[in-house]
Amino acid sequence: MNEWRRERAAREARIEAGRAQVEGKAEGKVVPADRVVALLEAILRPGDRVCLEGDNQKQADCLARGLVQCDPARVHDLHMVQSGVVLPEHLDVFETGIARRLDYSYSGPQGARIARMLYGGQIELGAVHTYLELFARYFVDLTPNVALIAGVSADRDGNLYTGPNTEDTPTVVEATAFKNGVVVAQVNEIVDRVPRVDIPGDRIDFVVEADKPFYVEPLFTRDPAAMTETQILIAMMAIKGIYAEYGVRRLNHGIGFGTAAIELLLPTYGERLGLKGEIATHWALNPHPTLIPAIESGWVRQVHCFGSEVGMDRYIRERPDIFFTGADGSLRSNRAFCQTAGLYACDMFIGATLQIDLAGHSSTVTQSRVAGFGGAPNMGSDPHGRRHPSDTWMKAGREAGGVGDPSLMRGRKLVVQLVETFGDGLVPTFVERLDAMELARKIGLELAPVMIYGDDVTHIVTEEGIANLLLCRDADEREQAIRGVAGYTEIGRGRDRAKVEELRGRGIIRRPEDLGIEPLDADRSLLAARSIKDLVHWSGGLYEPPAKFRNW
Amino acid sequence: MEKLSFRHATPGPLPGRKSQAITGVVASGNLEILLERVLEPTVCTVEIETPIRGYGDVWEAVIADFVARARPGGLRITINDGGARPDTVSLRLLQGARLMEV
Amino acid sequence: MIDRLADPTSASWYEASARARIDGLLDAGGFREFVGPEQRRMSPHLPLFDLPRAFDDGMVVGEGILDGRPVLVAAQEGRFMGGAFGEVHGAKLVGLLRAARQRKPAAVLILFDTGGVRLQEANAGETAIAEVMRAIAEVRALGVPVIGLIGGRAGAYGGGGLIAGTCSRLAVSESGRISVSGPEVIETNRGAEEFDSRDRALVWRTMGGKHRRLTGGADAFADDTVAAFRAAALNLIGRAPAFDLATLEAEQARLEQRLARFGDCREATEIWSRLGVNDPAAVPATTASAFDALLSGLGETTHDAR
Amino acid sequence: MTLAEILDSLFPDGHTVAVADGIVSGDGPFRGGRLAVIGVDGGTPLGIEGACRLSGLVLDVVRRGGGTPILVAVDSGSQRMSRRDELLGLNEYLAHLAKTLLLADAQGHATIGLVYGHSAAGAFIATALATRVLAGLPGANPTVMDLPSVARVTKLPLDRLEAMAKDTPVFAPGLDNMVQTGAVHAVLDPGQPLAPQIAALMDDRSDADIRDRLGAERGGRPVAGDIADRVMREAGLG
Repeated sequence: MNEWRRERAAREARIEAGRAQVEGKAEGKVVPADRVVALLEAILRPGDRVCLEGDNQKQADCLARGLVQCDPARVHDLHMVQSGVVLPEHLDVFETGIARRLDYSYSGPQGARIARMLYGGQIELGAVHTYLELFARYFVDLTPNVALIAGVSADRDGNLYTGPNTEDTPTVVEATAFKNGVVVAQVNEIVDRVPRVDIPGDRIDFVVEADKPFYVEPLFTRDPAAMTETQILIAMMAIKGIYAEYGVRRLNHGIGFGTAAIELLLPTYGERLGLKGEIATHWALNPHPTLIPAIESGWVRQVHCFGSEVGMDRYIRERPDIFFTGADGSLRSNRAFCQTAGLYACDMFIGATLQIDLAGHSSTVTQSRVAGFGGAPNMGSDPHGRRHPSDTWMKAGREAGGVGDPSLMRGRKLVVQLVETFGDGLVPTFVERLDAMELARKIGLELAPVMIYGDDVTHIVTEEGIANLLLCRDADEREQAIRGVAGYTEIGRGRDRAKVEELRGRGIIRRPEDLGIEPLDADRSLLAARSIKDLVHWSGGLYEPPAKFRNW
Repeated sequence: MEKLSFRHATPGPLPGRKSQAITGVVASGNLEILLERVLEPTVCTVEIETPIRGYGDVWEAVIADFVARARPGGLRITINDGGARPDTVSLRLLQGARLMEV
Repeated sequence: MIDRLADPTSASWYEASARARIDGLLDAGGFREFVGPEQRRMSPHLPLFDLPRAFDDGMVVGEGILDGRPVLVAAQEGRFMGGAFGEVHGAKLVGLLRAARQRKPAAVLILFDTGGVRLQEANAGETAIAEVMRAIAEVRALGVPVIGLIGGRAGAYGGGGLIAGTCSRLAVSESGRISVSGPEVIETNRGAEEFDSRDRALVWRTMGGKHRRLTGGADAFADDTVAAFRAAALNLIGRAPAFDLATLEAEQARLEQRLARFGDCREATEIWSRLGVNDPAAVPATTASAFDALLSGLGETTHDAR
Repeated sequence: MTLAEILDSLFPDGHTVAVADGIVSGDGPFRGGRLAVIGVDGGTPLGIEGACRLSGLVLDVVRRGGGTPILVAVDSGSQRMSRRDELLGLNEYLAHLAKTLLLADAQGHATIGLVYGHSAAGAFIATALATRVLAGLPGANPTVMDLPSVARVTKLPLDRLEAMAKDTPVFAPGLDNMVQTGAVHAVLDPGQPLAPQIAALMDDRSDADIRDRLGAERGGRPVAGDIADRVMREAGLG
């Protein structure tokens, strides 16, 4: 045997072993759900790198349940390389010894358990990555031996339709299938012909018809009924003080209530300011229901999505001018491309966080939870690889104090933190020291899980005002600018009042009144939709909200 | 319940003739504020009942800023707090002062 | 939250506070409150539970003018303790109804927004509900219409649902719910198979404004605006049934007929279908005007048997 | 006392009162005329059918006229908690039942409630609490909500609630607390014949709703009467 083909030969051996397990029971590449455990035991080898697809929306849950049931004597010490650790099964495999090492990005709902298991030494952690970082490593030093992925349907040759939640699938398959790995896809149904081919069948080795459809959680739906006057005030300041000021057309929004409020103010407050067509036209964004009014009133030119959102399918299908859709009409999302778009092609990232320190570092980690990173760190960072100019980018660059010949100047990505000074239960957002640092010390991480580093942040917007960190010239100014918008938190009350007034004089801090905004005008009547039902009406009945968001 | 009370000197009466106003609702994270024009124009008092203990210094700062900004001379202000955040308190106080200025 | 209404014609009833609802409902400037907040007649019982009190105990009562005619009005604040009946809260409504007996206004308006009895003052609240129902019967017997308006966050639950059933007329919006046991209570007692309280579409189909209007549990359907409720109230005052044997015999017949016709239904859509609604599944999504058109084609939902 | 014992004491010469599906109906001789008896027995939850049946019985009495008094005997559960009852409008059925009792009272049929067992919430309001005079028998246990449930809702420890209940009748379950609130006018003596006790209560009944007044006198509802009076005063009355 040629020593250059050892991986290829190993792959063939795995596939052969897998086929042997389903001999006589399979049709084409199709494997019945009750053979999942046998299949996995046949194709996995101890120490394999395995990507068990866990996205924001779409979970390979049937394969996850199968993996948990494998015999740890046969399948053990796996190295899991996956973006999302969100299902209980994703961690169960570490308790039985099936898996040992973990490299991941996001662990939202499992954040507390993952912290306990790291602390208890049950998980050997590689690193917590940003999405693009992990995807990049799939092609360099974390290439999976086996990928366990999820789709909506497949044909018997393995041609796969992912549905609107394409998300990570193409990236995972690309790295695995073209580097001698084995790809197993679970699908909700086997069909004669898929609506569209998201992944060609020659990259899929086995298709499992799942015992039940994969579950999708409506993660990006924010009920307008829950929006507060404070969030509306902050949104007004952001629109007037940042979107209008910098003419931000290309952007990404976080998933909090603050940015949802901005989405709902565009057709009302934004319209009144004459900003239609001038701002917020091109988006890297999941299909947020709260964006419907802005789309319907002609604000939005196009939206590229990381994944989809529950209830938005029919609406997207009827708005192909706005969204990326396939020949079948349904949404085509792609996390890797959308993250790249957010990083390089957007002039602004704006989102919320749980904690900000005096240097502007932010984190969503609390002392007992390792939530990992969502989309924020890639998009909420200044890409040094960028070369194309835009007015927004250049203006921010000038404010950052570029010197020398203008043709050698770098622009700056706007990275905006939109926060209320206090969170739920009167927990202050502004802190002396991030909980992430304490957590890192406790569980032995070399790097504290910082969502966005202070030197990437350009603005912080709170109900007290906007701090423009681009204009700060030293660390002390930065600190006072942050204290100056930190409200009645201890950090805020610890401000040097004279210095803060000086910063205000220089436009580094801007209060609502400096922007011509009367806080008492921040009223819910400004929202283009005040309820989920309003969103349904805006969509002409195309948006179909899940039952838990209905009150009719 | 924790009871707090503050008394501030003010330069003169709050403009307007409204004798009384009420704003807000006692609900989680919210509060109600009753404003009555019953004191000397050079005085403003604020009495608070709150279920969240230990935030006296924050209340003090919020009230001081409000008095400096709105100059609510002559007002007796009474607050039933439902655990509102300081920014909400501040917003409601300003709403209340505006109602009295009619 | 809306405390003052910038534009009362479009302001949401659901979102407005009790005071804002009164402001927008009545003719401008005419409202005079009884036992106002400055009297600080707060609950004597809540401090025992270390709970914050409200100056008006969540009930605003007073007099005002509606389209030129004098009315007495009561409004519950659904966000304070869920609008629940406590001792002071209930007694203010009792007092208002007793005043109505003597004053004989053009109508008494009750703006419901309540989860029922306030548990911390349960006996006082329960008794007050009984007193309110007796007082309503007395006021109605004198020919004064008692009109209930239901479209708040808390709905009209528990004893609030019983008081609503005692009124001469009810106007309800889509968000308004009228019921005795709440979905959570039923789920707690009988399990999620009986009632999954998280299935909000089910909750509204079973207890919501459209269902109540379709089955004759309410007499008018209002869009969720203060202006729409004002129009509905005006309309209902003019056609309030008497409180006498004939009315109650008619109500008895109406309720017996409902049992006979729909007693075997498990789902609201089955009832709507039997009522003659062509596309029951589409009812929850219809707009107020389309719903009105639907109603006008269904005779039996409108009656004087209350 | 059981319903049978009550009826024996009330009608020593016999009666027609019977119980079907927990619903009590019938009458017996009383002061030269008849006393109509309706009610709920056996801790039965009151649902739409039961309520509808009871209201029909009350209307029958009213239609016949003649001032026949009505005794509402109650040992019920709460309102029946089910999706079907609510779907069909339980609030209307219960309110209608209360209205028929209020109408009967207004038309000269004395209405007397007698709570001899349990009763709670909507069932209690629609029956016993809708009568002109409400009497209790020792051992009766009317509640709005039991203390463990109150503990769950208020998130207060049960033992603390139990301690508070000792001197705060306003929220604690039981007959004594309902008496103190003024909801129950009197507690009857089971050792004595009931008919004369009921007759005395009937003769003594006031045209006004005196429950808040009683609550103030007995200390169970310290401010309700005063608040109601004040509202009337400010409305320019009283």
